Amino acid sequence: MSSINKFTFVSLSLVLAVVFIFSDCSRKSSESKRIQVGAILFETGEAKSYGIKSKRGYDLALKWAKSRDLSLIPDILYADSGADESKGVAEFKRLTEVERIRFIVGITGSGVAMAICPLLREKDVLVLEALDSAAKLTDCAPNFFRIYPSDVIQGSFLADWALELGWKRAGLVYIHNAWGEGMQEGVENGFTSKGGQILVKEGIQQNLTDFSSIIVKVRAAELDGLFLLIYPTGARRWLEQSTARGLVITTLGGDALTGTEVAQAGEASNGLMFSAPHPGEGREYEQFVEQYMKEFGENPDVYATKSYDAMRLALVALNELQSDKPQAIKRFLLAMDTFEGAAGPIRFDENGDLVEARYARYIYENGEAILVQQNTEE
Amino acid sequence: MEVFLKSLPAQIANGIIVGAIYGLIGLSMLLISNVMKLVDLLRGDLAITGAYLCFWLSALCGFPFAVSITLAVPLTGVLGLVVERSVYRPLARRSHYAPLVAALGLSIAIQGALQLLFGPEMIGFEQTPPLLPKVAEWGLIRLSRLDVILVLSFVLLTSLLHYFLTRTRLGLGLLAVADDEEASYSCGIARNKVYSFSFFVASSIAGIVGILYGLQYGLEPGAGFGLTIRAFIIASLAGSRGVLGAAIAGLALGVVESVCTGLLGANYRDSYTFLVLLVLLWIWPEGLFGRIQKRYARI
Amino acid sequence: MGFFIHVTVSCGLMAMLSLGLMLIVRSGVYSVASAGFYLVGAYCTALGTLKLGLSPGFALVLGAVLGAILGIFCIAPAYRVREDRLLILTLGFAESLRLVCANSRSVTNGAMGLSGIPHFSLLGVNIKPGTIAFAGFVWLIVGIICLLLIRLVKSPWGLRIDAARDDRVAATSLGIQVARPLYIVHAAGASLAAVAGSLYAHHMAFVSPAPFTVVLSVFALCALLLGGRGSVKGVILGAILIGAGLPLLQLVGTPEYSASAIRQIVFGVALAVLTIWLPGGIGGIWRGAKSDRWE
Amino acid sequence: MIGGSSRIVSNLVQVRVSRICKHFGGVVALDNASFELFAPGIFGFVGENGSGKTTLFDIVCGLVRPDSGSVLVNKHDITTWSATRRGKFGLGFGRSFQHPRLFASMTALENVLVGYPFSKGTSWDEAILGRVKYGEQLSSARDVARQQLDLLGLGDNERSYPAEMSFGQRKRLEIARVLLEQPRFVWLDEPFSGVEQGLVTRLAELLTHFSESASSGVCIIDHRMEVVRDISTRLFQLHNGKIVELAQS
Repeated sequence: MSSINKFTFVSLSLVLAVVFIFSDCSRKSSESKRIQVGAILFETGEAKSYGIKSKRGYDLALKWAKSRDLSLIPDILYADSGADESKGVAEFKRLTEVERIRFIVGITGSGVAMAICPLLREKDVLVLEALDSAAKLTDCAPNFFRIYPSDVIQGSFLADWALELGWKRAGLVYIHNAWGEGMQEGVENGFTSKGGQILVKEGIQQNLTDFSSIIVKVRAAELDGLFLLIYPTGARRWLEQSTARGLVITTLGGDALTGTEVAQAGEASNGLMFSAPHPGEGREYEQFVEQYMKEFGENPDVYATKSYDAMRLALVALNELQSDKPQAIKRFLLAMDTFEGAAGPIRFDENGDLVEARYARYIYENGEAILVQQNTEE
Repeated sequence: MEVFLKSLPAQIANGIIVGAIYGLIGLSMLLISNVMKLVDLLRGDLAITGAYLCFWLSALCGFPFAVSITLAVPLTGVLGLVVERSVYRPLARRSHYAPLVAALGLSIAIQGALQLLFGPEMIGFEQTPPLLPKVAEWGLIRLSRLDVILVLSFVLLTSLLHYFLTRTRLGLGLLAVADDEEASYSCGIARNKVYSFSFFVASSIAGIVGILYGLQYGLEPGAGFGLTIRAFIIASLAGSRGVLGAAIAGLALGVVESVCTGLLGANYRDSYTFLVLLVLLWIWPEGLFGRIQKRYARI
Repeated sequence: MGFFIHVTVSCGLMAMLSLGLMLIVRSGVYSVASAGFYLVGAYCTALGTLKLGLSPGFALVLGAVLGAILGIFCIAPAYRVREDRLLILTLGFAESLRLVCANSRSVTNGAMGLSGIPHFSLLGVNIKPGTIAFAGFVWLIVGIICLLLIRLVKSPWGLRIDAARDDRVAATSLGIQVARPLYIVHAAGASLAAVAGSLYAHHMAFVSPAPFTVVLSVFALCALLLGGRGSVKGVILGAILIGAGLPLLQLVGTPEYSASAIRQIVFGVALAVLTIWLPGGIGGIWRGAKSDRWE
Repeated sequence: MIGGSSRIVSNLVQVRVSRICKHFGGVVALDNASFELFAPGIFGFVGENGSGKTTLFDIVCGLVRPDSGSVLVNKHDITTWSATRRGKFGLGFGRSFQHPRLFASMTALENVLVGYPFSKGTSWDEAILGRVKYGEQLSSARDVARQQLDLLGLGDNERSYPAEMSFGQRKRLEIARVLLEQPRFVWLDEPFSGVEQGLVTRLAELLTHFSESASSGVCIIDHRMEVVRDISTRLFQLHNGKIVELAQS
């Protein structure tokens, strides 16, 4: 054991420890300067486009606040979960304990949110979620609010749509994650309870790239239609490979198909139908679309809209209360009247879910998702 | 079951198409694992990097696609050479597993770099859609132009490599180093030259695989890992020196994946491969085309 | 503070994984099945405490035993199959365990995961996750493992394991048992991973199949190799480096995807450079080792 | 298991090989080979390359299974016993190899130490949990191992690794490992090859001395008749898998 190396090692670890402690303390001292809100998004991993959309929504919401001269405009601290639960939990701990954040707007990914729930119950932190749909999140924690409707509604909505299209024999391809499995249960229950039959049911892992054997299976089974409950990147691959393998089938997808990746499949996406929360209507929505168009050169999708709403609601609450005390915000959210969001009215029930949720039908035409028909459900 | 039997030929055809990619990346791995006796965790990432290079040249720099391929493939080879020189060569002398950490580090770094340069989203070649129309169709089997190109390049590359390894001087030198390094050293075969050369060839092949993979499935920064695992499985199955072994193992892997997915569903897709691998290795411990060399093999 | 406790616990768990692996690797078998046994421990705890109502301590022991049994299964082909092929089989074993958990949705709840795992308690003392006590407990276990491991390595039994690894035939001819120690070592390594998994479940209070992928096993193996496969001290430092590297880098800069990409590059290149600089791993620094020798 | 065989070890004097046949593919390695040995004594086995000498030793030591025939010690049939059970810590067979098989990650001293019959800490539970301090046990074992190294002229190489040693040194190191603490029968495959001429005589003397002091049987393979003839009490010749005892002059 050479003494120099030992010395180097000991001093190095000392320095590291000091940095450790110092970084912790320095953050503590800067606590009261400005209110910050956190956001745990997907920046990497499957479905990365969600993160980009959310940020755009947040940016526009901040712009809106500035145009209204709101006094309290917080900084947004972003964190990336990469759709990885343990990473999401680590980031949640970092945001809440290192950065001392008490208000989080957006924890993308039902799986990540599920992993954070047990922590949330023991923490004085409020979460206002924009995009998670898993049914089980309803009883996540008393301080968890979301403005995205639960899967249960969407499952039966999709099943009804399929029956309306005259499907009797259907296939179902879903992704093995919290969202996919929740949707699969909803759709399957809704469809089979009303006389439909699921003949091909395939659960795929997130990293699957080669869909050809499932495609052939679907082709061989001669189905009326197919439920495609997978993430956007996978959906793009599915569409391209179905073209190559000659699969022509009426396809209904879940709200994940909103992702831009699907449109990038080009012609292959034409005719693809999916359900997603209603984009909203009225003045708020039009203003938002106009702004979004000006800023990013395209129409906003439901994720951008929902994120915009979540952040706007957060801003309103913060300015109303002039603080980010979680309990105060919670009381505010539960007590408030209907908040007119771009994606429709927002009001919470006692579980922090939306009282009213509206789904809409979309179809891809020329690489763009177009609203088909309005449909309201409670 | 009926549906499965009806779709069986198509599943096998699918398997062959996937297997062509697996076989090629397996070949690339085999060259390296035999010559340098190490586990190369970078194979898939190199392949994906090659594909990104090609994408960059064609879509962003505006070169014609053919030119981009001819530039990107040797560039990937050179990249492999750089990795070999800077990381593997100093480490390979230490132990089989020492390069593993460095390779993992580089793999993470490469993924980060690709993400930084090209964004985290999936990227598709604009050359893909024109290649999708069908060439032939029998029942459920449907071959697109891309499939034909894939299988053809697989056959071509495999036979080229086989010819090269068994008929040319350099190739035989490579085999000699793979067989017995010290003996070949005393025969006057320059070991380092063979290392560099095999890395260049293997990485060039990886580049081609990457481009084919990108055309077929699209590109993502993290796509390399799956390829690496497949390559590793095939190199394990292929036995000590078989190019043909690797080719067949690749096809077999593809077919097993496809047929089992067709029969049993996609839920356990990754397990099928390993189950088959376990059974095969139980029967032929030295791989499909290996020979038992040790006197005390069973102790 | 909680974040640093989180990082400390993660490092401790990584240390347990790589110490278990150290034992296995000492017998000459390289395994990337750690994640599988980690998962076994985590699910044993989750299912045991939530569905069967077992006490956390008992669930932990149960997980360790189950891990040991599965570890023996995993290594069963060792004598038929050459070592590099064994690597891929261990990989398959772990991945299959994960798929079984992911697909038995009626029991494990699938990707939704199991949440609400109770706090860890031992002999009536409640050790709350997220506290210094929990981190201390994790590192206490790491310490005990280290002591046992050092004792084991220095014993005649350890000497004979080394011999069997270096030359199976010569060891056999001396009358050293070759097969049984391999199983024992693998069972021990696997149950260490299972214990780590069990603590992970308590730490997170939530378990789903998602984090138990090959990547985790590869990280554990790399922590071992980075630390120097023969040195306990080195392995612990390697585990800390691997376990704390990325989370601590998160503290620097923004989470834009470009920043996270840059972080990846920094971490990856640092790993590669460290391996090239330190021929004997981190543990080799003390010995001035020029190659990756066993201690 | 080993406890059962140690009873035989204590008075192991007779090894009988009867009608052993072994084929490798189409090649006949051993054809109806039979002989009987009584310890103590030095037994030479000579024959040209490929005559089946090494295979014979492998079969006796259990490393290779015979096609037919049996191996008996003190009238016990041990044909189905594993190599481990026959080994030094079991039945008491020691074995060296034509190409020395040493433990590459260990120093010369540790290599010899592996051959030391430790009394404690040889099972995993004892190694971890037993109330054993390894320090004393190890240091006394080390002293014995050091003496053994000195005896074979390897005293200066205590800390070197096998890869750093010459072929002859490695050969001697392997013998040192085998001879440590008196196995009952020792099977040495060409112990003199690669050893310098001056040392050959010393080594031969050492083996003779060992055989007498430990009253063990020492069996030696060599393809040079003149080396073995002088020291061995009995001499066997192998030719094409057949074994014949040569009359000692």
